[in-house]
Amino acid sequence: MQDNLSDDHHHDPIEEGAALRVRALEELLIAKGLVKAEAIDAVVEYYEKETGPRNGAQVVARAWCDPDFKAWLLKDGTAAIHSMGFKGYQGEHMRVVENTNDTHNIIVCTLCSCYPWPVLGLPPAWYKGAAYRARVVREPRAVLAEFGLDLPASQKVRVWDSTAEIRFMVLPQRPPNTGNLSQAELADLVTRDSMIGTAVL
Amino acid sequence: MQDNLSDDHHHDPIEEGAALRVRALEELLIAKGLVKAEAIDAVVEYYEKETGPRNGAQVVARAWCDPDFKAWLLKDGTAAIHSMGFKGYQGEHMRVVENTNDTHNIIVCTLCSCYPWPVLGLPPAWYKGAAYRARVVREPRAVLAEFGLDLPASQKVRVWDSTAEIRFMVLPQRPPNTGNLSQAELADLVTRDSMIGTAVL
Amino acid sequence: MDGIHDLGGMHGFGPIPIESQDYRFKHDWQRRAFGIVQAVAGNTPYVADQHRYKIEQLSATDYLTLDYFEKWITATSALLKDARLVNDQELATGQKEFDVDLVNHPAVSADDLLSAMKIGADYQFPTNSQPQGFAIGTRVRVRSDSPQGHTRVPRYVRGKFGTVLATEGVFQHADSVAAGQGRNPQHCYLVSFSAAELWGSSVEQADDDILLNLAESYLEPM
Amino acid sequence: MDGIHDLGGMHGFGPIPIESQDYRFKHDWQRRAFGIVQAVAGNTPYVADQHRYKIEQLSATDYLTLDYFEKWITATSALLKDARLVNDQELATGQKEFDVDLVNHPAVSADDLLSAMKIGADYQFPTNSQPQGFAIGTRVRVRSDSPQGHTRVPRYVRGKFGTVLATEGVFQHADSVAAGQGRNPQHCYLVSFSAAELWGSSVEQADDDILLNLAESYLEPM
Repeated sequence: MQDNLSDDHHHDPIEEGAALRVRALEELLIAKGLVKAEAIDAVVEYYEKETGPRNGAQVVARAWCDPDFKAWLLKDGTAAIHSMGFKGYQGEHMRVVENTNDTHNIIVCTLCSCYPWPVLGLPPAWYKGAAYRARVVREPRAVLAEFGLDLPASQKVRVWDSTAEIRFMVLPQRPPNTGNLSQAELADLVTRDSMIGTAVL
Repeated sequence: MQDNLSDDHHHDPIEEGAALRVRALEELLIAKGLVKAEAIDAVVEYYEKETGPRNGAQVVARAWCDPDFKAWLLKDGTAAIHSMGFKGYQGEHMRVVENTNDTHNIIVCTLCSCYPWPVLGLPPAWYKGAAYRARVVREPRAVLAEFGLDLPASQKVRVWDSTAEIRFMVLPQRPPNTGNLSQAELADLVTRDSMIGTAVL
Repeated sequence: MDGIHDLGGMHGFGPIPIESQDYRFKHDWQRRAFGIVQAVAGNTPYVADQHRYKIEQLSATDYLTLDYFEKWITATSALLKDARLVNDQELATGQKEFDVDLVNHPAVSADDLLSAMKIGADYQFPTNSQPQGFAIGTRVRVRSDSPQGHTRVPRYVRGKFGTVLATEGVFQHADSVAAGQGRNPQHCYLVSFSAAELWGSSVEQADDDILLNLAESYLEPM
Repeated sequence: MDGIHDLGGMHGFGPIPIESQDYRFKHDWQRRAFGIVQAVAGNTPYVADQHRYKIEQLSATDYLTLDYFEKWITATSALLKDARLVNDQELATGQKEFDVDLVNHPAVSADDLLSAMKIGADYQFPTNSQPQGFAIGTRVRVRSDSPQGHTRVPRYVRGKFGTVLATEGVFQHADSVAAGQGRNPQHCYLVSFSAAELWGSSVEQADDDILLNLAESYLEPM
């Protein structure tokens, strides 16, 4: 995934312009003493390597295994998730919504790109793009079909548009025939998209 | 105002692309027998030279001079305007709205660029542009101020958005101290913008 | 279709470019484009709402950046293609590749085109041919319907309350015509909305009015 | 602000580019851009709603065509300029032209930045610190207000009727904060809208729901 300016130069002059601009800004801010390069390194590494959907997967697996935790998670998502250490920016206030046979949940931010960073990491580009944001509140079933998920009409869809400080996360249904798996093994089954609501397990 | 491809080439490559494309389409349609160049010539000449705001100005001046005509114009704009020979495409159904000391009218088409061709000719580019269409229904007074027209709060603004087959035209107020002018002289005073509503006389 | 063309009420488009855009044609190719669109409308055939719908389907970026008459030409090219009178290859090169049925699609003469323009398009039906659902003075709400296809209800009045000031008579329905579903004639009303109803506390002056012509099926009783 | 960023419900954006855009960073400069935005937020200072508002003020074409992280950098540059920490010339060249007050705008260390990110931003106030105007179960209408400035009410719920499902507590108000008018704390509600109310007869499935968090001042009683 790493690339550099000369790579950009070969395949996309627009990217090159943005790359030059970011480099100029970083150099300027460092020269002015407003930013430290190692702080940039640290925050990027933190969000690329230390947060991400594995955190959310642990929350989900625990909810599947521990009814009391699940009840707490659905009643006070913020406290239950913070108790596992998954807290911080864009995860200060959490509401967890449970998929059932009757209801399928899906999250979006139509106005920008709000997303629960501490449990899911940073959002994929499609989540931030115009097509997903425009369409999922109007035609969630058509959008889900593009993700390969065809929901029966009997299952209600609830679309959660992240318009304030609360971030949403979907608690997917536990897959069948997983009664013999450990909580850690269950966590390995949980995908990012299942916690966005664009997939089921 | 005439220019050609080599002119375009010097000042605007985007215009050049459009020009080439239009030329290619015209040549194709002529080669296929679907269009005659003289029909294009004729319709352009008609809308540039034979229709235009001088038509609307004659309607306005007559309404100022003839109370019966004015009453008819405001009651059945279509019939009154057609009776003067100003009819045809984009003027099949007309509603004329009268400016008074109490009310100022202004027309727009937020969805595309509907405009009363037989009485006003073809619209200016700003009428078709995003800024006018976006703003005039929300902040007509701010828009009018950009046209140099500051309306008192005591004068109600009515914005007419052309969303169906009916085309609107504003009947401006007769300027003061014009009692001695002939109908033809009065018509000379009537501007296009006064019949759109972005100016007064 | 709730596309970028539905600009009414949007912020972010800056001042009106009055001086720099006080022209009807700036370039001769715009004149030709305008003429082509009029000259083939009758023999393709297409009507204004079909042409508008093609423009609405441009990408939002194209819609905002292409010249007005380039959008017209793009829409007309698409309609000619739909009618199988031209193909992509021809449009790309300007070179004819196949003959068309000129008996059913005859080129219009200059005289006939001018006559047609001077007559106009009659989309009206007898006023008593359809039931009039709303009396003058009635309070109505604009339905929330927002079809994928062409429609003539701007977003900024969707779900809003207004007053019927007049009926304009019975007309073909733009949504139906653009969708190729027939003329579906119905009453068209003049509906008045207060600026306060449309823009709330951010209104410029609360008692100003905005008036639109809206078809019967766009409205519901309050 | 009813800008192009308010995309909910718009037509014309095509299929979701799932496969081609299933990445968080595609280029290293995007990583650096992300990091810069986080690293200077605290010492500039600015909060998310100010950053969002700068992005909303991009031209519609830029909004739709620029890379996501280029938009972020553009917004951050504008906020740094507003704070008089950089000027246009510096942004254009990347060359420093003047010194800034580093006592009041100290560069954050890696450790302090990570700590701050792990703590997050607290925009909440005690729940009983403000009156709660709407009880759970109440039917409400979203106000028509559509300010020129930043707001967190999408157009697609404007004027629509919904049901209060929960209160989320008291938070600072995004509109006020972005406008530099103080924190204006108020209750934030979870409001449910039926798909039928939002999209009318063009709805995909009438009894699906759309849920939003909306501030007290965005709502009025039914």
